[in-house]
Amino acid sequence: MTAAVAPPRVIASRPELLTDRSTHYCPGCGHGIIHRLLAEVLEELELAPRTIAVAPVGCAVFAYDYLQLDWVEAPHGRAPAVATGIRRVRPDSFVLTYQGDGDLAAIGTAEIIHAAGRGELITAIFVNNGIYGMTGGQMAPTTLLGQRTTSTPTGREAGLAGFPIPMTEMLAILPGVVYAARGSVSDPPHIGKTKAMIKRACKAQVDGAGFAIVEILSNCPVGWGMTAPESMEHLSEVEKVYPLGVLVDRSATPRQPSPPGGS
Amino acid sequence: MTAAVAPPRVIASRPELLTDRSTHYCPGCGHGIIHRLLAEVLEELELAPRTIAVAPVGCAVFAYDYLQLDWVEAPHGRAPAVATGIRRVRPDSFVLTYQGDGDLAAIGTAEIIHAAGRGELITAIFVNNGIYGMTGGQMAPTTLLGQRTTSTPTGREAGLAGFPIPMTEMLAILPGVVYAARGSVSDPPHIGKTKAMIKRACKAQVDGAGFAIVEILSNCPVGWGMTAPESMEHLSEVEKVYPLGVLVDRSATPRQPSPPGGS
Amino acid sequence: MTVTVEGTVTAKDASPSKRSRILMKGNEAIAEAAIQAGCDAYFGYPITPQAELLEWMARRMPELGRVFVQAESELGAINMGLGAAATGARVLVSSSSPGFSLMAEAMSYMAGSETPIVVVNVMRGGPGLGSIGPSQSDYFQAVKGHGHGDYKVPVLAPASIGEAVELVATAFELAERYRTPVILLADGILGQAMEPIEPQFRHPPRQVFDWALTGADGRPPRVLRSLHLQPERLEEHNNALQAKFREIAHTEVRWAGEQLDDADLAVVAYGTAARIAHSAVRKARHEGMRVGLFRPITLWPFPEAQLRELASRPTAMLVVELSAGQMVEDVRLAVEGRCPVAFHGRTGGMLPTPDEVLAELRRLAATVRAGGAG
Amino acid sequence: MTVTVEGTVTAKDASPSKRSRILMKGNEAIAEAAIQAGCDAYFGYPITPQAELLEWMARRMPELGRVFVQAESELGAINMGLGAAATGARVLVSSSSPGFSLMAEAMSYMAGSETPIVVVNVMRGGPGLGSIGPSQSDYFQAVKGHGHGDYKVPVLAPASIGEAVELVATAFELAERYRTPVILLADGILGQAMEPIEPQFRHPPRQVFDWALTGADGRPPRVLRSLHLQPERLEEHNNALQAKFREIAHTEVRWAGEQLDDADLAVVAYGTAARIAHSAVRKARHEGMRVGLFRPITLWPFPEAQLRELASRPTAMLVVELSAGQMVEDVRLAVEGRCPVAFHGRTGGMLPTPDEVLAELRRLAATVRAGGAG
Amino acid sequence: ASDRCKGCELCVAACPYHLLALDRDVVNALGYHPIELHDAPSCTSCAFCARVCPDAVFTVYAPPKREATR
Amino acid sequence: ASDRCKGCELCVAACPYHLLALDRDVVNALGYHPIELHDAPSCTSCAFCARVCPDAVFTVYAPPKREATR
Amino acid sequence: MERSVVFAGFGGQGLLFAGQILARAAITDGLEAFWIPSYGPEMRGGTASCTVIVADEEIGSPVVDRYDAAVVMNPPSLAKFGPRVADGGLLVANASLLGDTSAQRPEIDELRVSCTELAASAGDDKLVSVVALGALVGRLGWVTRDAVIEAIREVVGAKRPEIVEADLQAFEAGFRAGVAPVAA
Amino acid sequence: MERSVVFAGFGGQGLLFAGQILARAAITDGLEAFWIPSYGPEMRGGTASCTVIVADEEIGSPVVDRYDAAVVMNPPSLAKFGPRVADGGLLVANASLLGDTSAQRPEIDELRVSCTELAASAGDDKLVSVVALGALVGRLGWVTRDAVIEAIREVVGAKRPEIVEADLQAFEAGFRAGVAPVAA
Ligand SMILES: Cc1ncc(C[n+]2csc(CCOP(=O)(O)OP(=O)(O)O)c2C)c(N)n1
Ligand SMILES: Cc1ncc(C[n+]2csc(CCOP(=O)(O)OP(=O)(O)O)c2C)c(N)n1
Ligand code: SF4
Ligand code: SF4
Ligand code: SF4
Ligand code: SF4
Ligand code: SF4
Ligand code: SF4
Ligand SMILES: [Mg+2]
Ligand SMILES: [Mg+2]
Repeated sequence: MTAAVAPPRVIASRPELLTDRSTHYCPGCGHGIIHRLLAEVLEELELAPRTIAVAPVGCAVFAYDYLQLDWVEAPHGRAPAVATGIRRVRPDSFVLTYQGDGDLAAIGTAEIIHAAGRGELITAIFVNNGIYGMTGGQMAPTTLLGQRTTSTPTGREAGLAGFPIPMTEMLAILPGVVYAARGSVSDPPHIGKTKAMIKRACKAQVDGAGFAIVEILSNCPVGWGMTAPESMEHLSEVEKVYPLGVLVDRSATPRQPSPPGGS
Repeated sequence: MTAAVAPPRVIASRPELLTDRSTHYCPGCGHGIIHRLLAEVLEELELAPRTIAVAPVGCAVFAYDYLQLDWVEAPHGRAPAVATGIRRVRPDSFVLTYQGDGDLAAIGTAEIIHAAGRGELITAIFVNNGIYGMTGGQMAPTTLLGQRTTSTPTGREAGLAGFPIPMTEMLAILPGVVYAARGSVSDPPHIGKTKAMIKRACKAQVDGAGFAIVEILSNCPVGWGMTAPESMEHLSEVEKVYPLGVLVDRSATPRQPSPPGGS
Repeated sequence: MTVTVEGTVTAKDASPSKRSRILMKGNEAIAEAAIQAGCDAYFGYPITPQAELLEWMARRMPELGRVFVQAESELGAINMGLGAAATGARVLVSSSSPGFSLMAEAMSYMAGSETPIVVVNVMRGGPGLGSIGPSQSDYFQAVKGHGHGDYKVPVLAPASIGEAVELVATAFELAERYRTPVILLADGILGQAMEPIEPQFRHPPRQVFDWALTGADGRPPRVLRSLHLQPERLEEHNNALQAKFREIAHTEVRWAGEQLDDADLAVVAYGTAARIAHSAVRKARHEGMRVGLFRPITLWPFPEAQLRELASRPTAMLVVELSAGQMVEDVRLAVEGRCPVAFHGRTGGMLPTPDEVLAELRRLAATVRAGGAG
Repeated sequence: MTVTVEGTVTAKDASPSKRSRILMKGNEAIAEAAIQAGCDAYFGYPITPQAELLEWMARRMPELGRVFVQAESELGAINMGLGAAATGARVLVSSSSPGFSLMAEAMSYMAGSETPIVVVNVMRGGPGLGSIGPSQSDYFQAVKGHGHGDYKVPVLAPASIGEAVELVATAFELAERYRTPVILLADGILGQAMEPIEPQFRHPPRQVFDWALTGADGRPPRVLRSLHLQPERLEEHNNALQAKFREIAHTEVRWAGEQLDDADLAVVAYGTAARIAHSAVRKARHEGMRVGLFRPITLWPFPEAQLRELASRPTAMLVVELSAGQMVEDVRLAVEGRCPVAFHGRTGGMLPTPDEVLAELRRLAATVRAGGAG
Repeated sequence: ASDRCKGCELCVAACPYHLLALDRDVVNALGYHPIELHDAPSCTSCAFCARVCPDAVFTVYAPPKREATR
Repeated sequence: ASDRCKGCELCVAACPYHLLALDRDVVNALGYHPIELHDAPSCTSCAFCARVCPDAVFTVYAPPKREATR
Repeated sequence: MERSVVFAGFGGQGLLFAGQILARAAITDGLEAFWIPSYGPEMRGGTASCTVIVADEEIGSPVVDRYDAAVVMNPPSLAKFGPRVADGGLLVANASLLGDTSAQRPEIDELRVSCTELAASAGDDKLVSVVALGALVGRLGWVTRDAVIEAIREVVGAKRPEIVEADLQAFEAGFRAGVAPVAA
Repeated sequence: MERSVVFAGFGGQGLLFAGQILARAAITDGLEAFWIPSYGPEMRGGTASCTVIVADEEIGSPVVDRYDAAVVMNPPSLAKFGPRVADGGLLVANASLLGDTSAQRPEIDELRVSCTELAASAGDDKLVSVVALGALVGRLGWVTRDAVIEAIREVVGAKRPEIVEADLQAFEAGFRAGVAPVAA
């Protein structure tokens, strides 16, 4: 139903940048929230027409069906390398990567670290839901100790499966990284903060400052075996292991614009 | 020539563990020094008979010709994964990896970080000579800014080739890492300290404490275009970018011995 | 030994009582078969449609005090496998098409250093990310050109879950007997389906290896490597490898035949495609067509001689694959023009139906009668 | 167009004056040829024996304000290539055998998403780390089974540095005309040797691409992908790809022949092996043997029809490779038993000498006279 | 529009005034009970619901005309 | 033994008393001028040479018999 | 004989489980059985389905040209599989979600079962697929009732003993609906 | 005509360079040329070698069964390549390092040149290979003296102009040693 009489100012509505089709994501999946935030930020910064986005292998592989942008599909984990290739040959484009935690923190570890190390002018969105959603809920490098997954049926045990990997903390010490922050989609206030982080990370690229990444703690109700609201509440547990906030912000000091063929 | 009369106590001599053949390394190459240190430490700790070592792809690929141990040759950069496989099936073995900076810090980034993240009971020797020696002196991730290599003919420029990557610093923040230190082979005192670090890193594994790594700043006279003595002096420059010392030592608190099939 | 009688390698025929059988998912049956065969360590990385294999191992291996590691990637998994196998352990690694592609370099290393290991590829539709549907489009990769350099590895292709169980044990035997990686080539159907299987598994006897890395304790050091920098040395090594490949090719061919004796048409197919062919052959026989089924079980070594012999009789062959046409090349190589060879394939996760295959058979029969070649 | 006359694709014949030629190392000539062809971006990772190609690019590309990135690995390099190529840029990536193995997955992605790119493999001895000597043992990999899934990519095999220069331009043309990766397959000799070449390079005209990613500015968004989750859709896509492959196979075959008209013996060889064969043929002719040389220049599409036609004449063929025998399978497939096919190969970085090949020719001639098959 | 609703109930939990609930009598094309605003007048247009909704189902209009519609 | 010496001169730089130098009159099997201790009596057996030598050429004996030999 | 049935509906309706019970029952009856799900991301939210083949001889093709029976639990499934039921075949339709939309195929036997209601009456309105399975078995008798009961006890008993009874009740309710005379 | 020569010795003796000069000279003379080094880690410390083929027709095989000439600058090289010189071929031996060890092959022309001394006299005792090249060219005249001089000016002039003269001197010195009558 729509408003009874002539509707007044719209406070919130579906962003234009989103396609009409309903997503294949499970009910309550954070990917949908994050897609919407991206759409809002790209609209507000008017970046969409310049944007070339890199889709991951993961549940978000279909992002190209939902966000009306030019997309290329990267092999699992290689989005930062793919983005490097794009950004280097198109200094005027805005390049965005969107990766899950399996994609970025496991198989793609080398690619993200070296793209960051080179200070590539890329904005990286890192969706940490602590699990491999698409393949059926196996452990990710970010999975919490004790967490049950289909590949840690008795809960993740450090002795067998290692410790959770603080990827963004590792990246933050690299000089090529000008902005690194961690947000969450647990509730409206956090979602608001996260959107601000995404905006900052996009600006960093626009200003030619360097590599920027926003890790977003998200949920996977199906993989976690919880209802959507339960999973959002559980994020407070996750935040204890992965503290929220801005880890580094050097984006104020812009680097000189890239030379042709330069970074 | 040997001593004229019945020789008294030997202060220093060629370790038994080294084979007789002369190495293929260039004159003055630090790999030779580091091989000797390893031989001395393994002899002193009587670990050789239990040791399974993993050779890298790099100038040190031939280490198996010089150190009388069981060796397996890992594909370029994968030594930590190979070592993981060995260590897991042989909880009583002592497992050693030997990698160059191209091998460990470039193509092997994901493998070293995740072996460390899992806290594998492995002792990793990381020879940082700031260059790809074996392939003819190209830039490594560790190459200093401004340094000329065959792939940075005008000197490494951050904008094009990125920043030097502080690998050991990144590893040091992982809970699975119980010992991380950086030494050098620039002169006898440093060589002595480096030997002590290697010994500590080996003990950490013997005690079942966790993953241990020693980064060793070394030289590549050929790749650097210097005489051997010049290259050793140049290490003082390198030490400004890669500070020497123990980055973390949690090896005092041993972890419970790995369960069968455990870490 | 060569299996020449239909189905002797499917668990079913060995069955004392059909009722005693258990219903198992292909991926899980393969995993359990490896465990029962004495698999010491499993290394893998999640990917559809083989994830359940990894998950089964994640639960069972620690229970048994054996090694399970979910690696950081397929590169990690296969290289962990390389390390564990270098110590003489029985090692299983599994993946599906895109992940299998990432294992090419390490497979070449293990073939070169003669390291025994069993690797499962539960094929999905390609190229690229493709689909997750069943496919046989990695045949060329598994049989010809996966890694760089001159090497071959035995490739076993089960057509049922029961046969997969048996071939897992065979794979470990071959791997250790010949010091070689062995590939078990399955597809999404075999991985995802459930079928009754005999709860009977084979455990190949353990051997002592004079090459395994265990620490140079009271014996000369051992080195496992593929590097031989002097071309003369590397060529010697390659000649030795080639001799081994010839021996395997001579000794280890496996295939199954159905109603070939009186057949003047033969369908050649493996794996899931062979099951569809089986149904088509049954239908064709009902129509009175003299059709048989030739089912390669080892894709390498390929049953070349057997096919050539078949071709020397008045026959025409229809090759059916879940691909755009890959094994058909090996069939043509074996037949060398002795008889017409037609092809029918579906790709991308699609399966031909028995009726579809039947139609192709009728068409082929017609062309042959008309004296045309396939 | 099909090149059927010997050497028309070698730079030399186009030479106005031999003196004007410059001496260039193969790796460097390939790199410079790419630059002259308008290569916008190069991505690579050091490996012997192709390091000089990367080093040449490291110096020249920044000079020209173009893109050079030494990637963190071959995986990084090929995926940077994928990204740059997705924008419609002209991209070159190079490596050698072990590194090429690591590119299998991304190559499959690019074949699937129809992304044009040129990839050079300067082959070395395998398997595994092998040696750094010249080799042709990645033929199967390049031509058959590099990545997973049903796909083919054009594979160009120069026999001289001059020809390599020409084929680099051809590679970019094919890549863009057919929206496909193209492999330039060289070996350590071609990479490391120096030969005189014409300082004349070809620059294929630029096209406008309706698929290139440039930002959805005033036009509908574009997506480059290989994923088609619905098998029906993926099969459609595969059918379209197969149609393209058939067109390429029909249109782009390249080969060169020497003294074949009166030949009753033909040596079939490509690349460096073909040069050795050339010398052997010369020696054989001096001995009065009627021997010719058939040299495939495109390994895929393979000059199948041309070989079959050759085989229909009273001939016997000797295939010479720097491998244990790979292209020989395609020769047999083409010939389908019409004439004897013998093989001589060296591996691990070893090269056969002309006298060696000559001896094989004599042996073959003898068996043929004796009526035996090769 | 509510035909895109997947009934995850994140908005239900997020609405400060508990104005939202699933309509159990309806199953939409996606197979879910869609969301329903039962007490429109009480809606403050805080847009919390819109911010949490993964499927961007909501359109929130400003007060005075206090209403949220889908 | 000095037939393993590669003439890198690291020991030359390392010897506190400058007792080591390459023997320019000799080329060893490896093609290098090997190291030579020219003033054995002054050697303190500090073993610096042995510690820096990449090719483990030295054997250093303890004093009194002050000598380093190769 | 070789018989095939497809179970289709929303993920979470327990269709894959119902198919497995049928396959296990077949084994208990000494028959051959083959179960194959539609796997992968379709399961995300969307629809799920599985095919079960029951036979007294070795089962060849995992794909069938037409189904001898189909169990459709929601509108999309009816649309997709209704037309693929062989003439004279059986269609078990979940009236609770389908209302009175039908396959409109006089040449097949369309059995309409209010699965939700019957499941609820059995004690757990989630067990809709078990009800449908009961109806299928009741109507066609491919496998014995006892074999199904044994299978349920085994499988459910192992994982969630507390709901075994409800499952059995749901099966029985469906079974009765199945054996009931065909509606005119 | 097609002629082949191998230059072999220690890394750092400049053998690859000498080979390239010969190849460039051949081009200047309008001939075909092919240069191939022994590449890779052998270069670490150890020995280095390259083969040069000069011809007036298209050059086929990069490998030759026997060399028409060999330039050996140290003992291992003499041992390795001495035996591979074709009968009647030329062996240029670096007397400075080989002392009076010889190939012991009367059927070949062994030209002993004190490269170090001659190079020193030319002003830079490192230029031993250029001396040897001079001797080779002086003795066999595969390429013209002017072509070599032009090649040296081009190549060395571009990189290190300051030593062009020394290189030319070294070449001349070797050339003279080459044209000198064959020692009995
Ligand atoms: C090379 C390769 N390995 C594995 C897979 C299978 N796979 C698909 S998505 C995925 C990971 C998904 O996890 P994540 O990146 O965390 O994304 P999520 O689904 O959780 O959002 C994997 C392993 C693949 N497609 N390719
Ligand atoms: C997959 C693969 N890529 C590249 C190479 C070539 N390669 C051999 S060694 C090496 C790196 C050597 O550098 P480093 O690891 O620093 O060792 P160093 O020689 O400096 O000691 C490379 C890139 C290879 N052998 N395999
Ligand atoms: S599986 Fe998890 S991550 Fe994937 S769509 Fe469902 S909820 Fe989201
Ligand atoms: S190239 Fe460098 S690292 Fe390699 S052996 Fe020579 S000096 Fe050592
Ligand atoms: S906008 Fe209205 S309905 Fe939505 S959360 Fe706020 S008060 Fe509740
Ligand atoms: S409206 Fe959005 S948030 Fe609310 S239940 Fe529906 S999908 Fe979930
Ligand atoms: S003795 Fe050792 S350190 Fe001294 S020059 Fe020789 S090799 Fe170098
Ligand atoms: S031991 Fe003797 S020779 Fe060696 S460094 Fe010390 S003083 Fe010099
Ligand atoms: Mg995830
Ligand atoms: Mg290095």
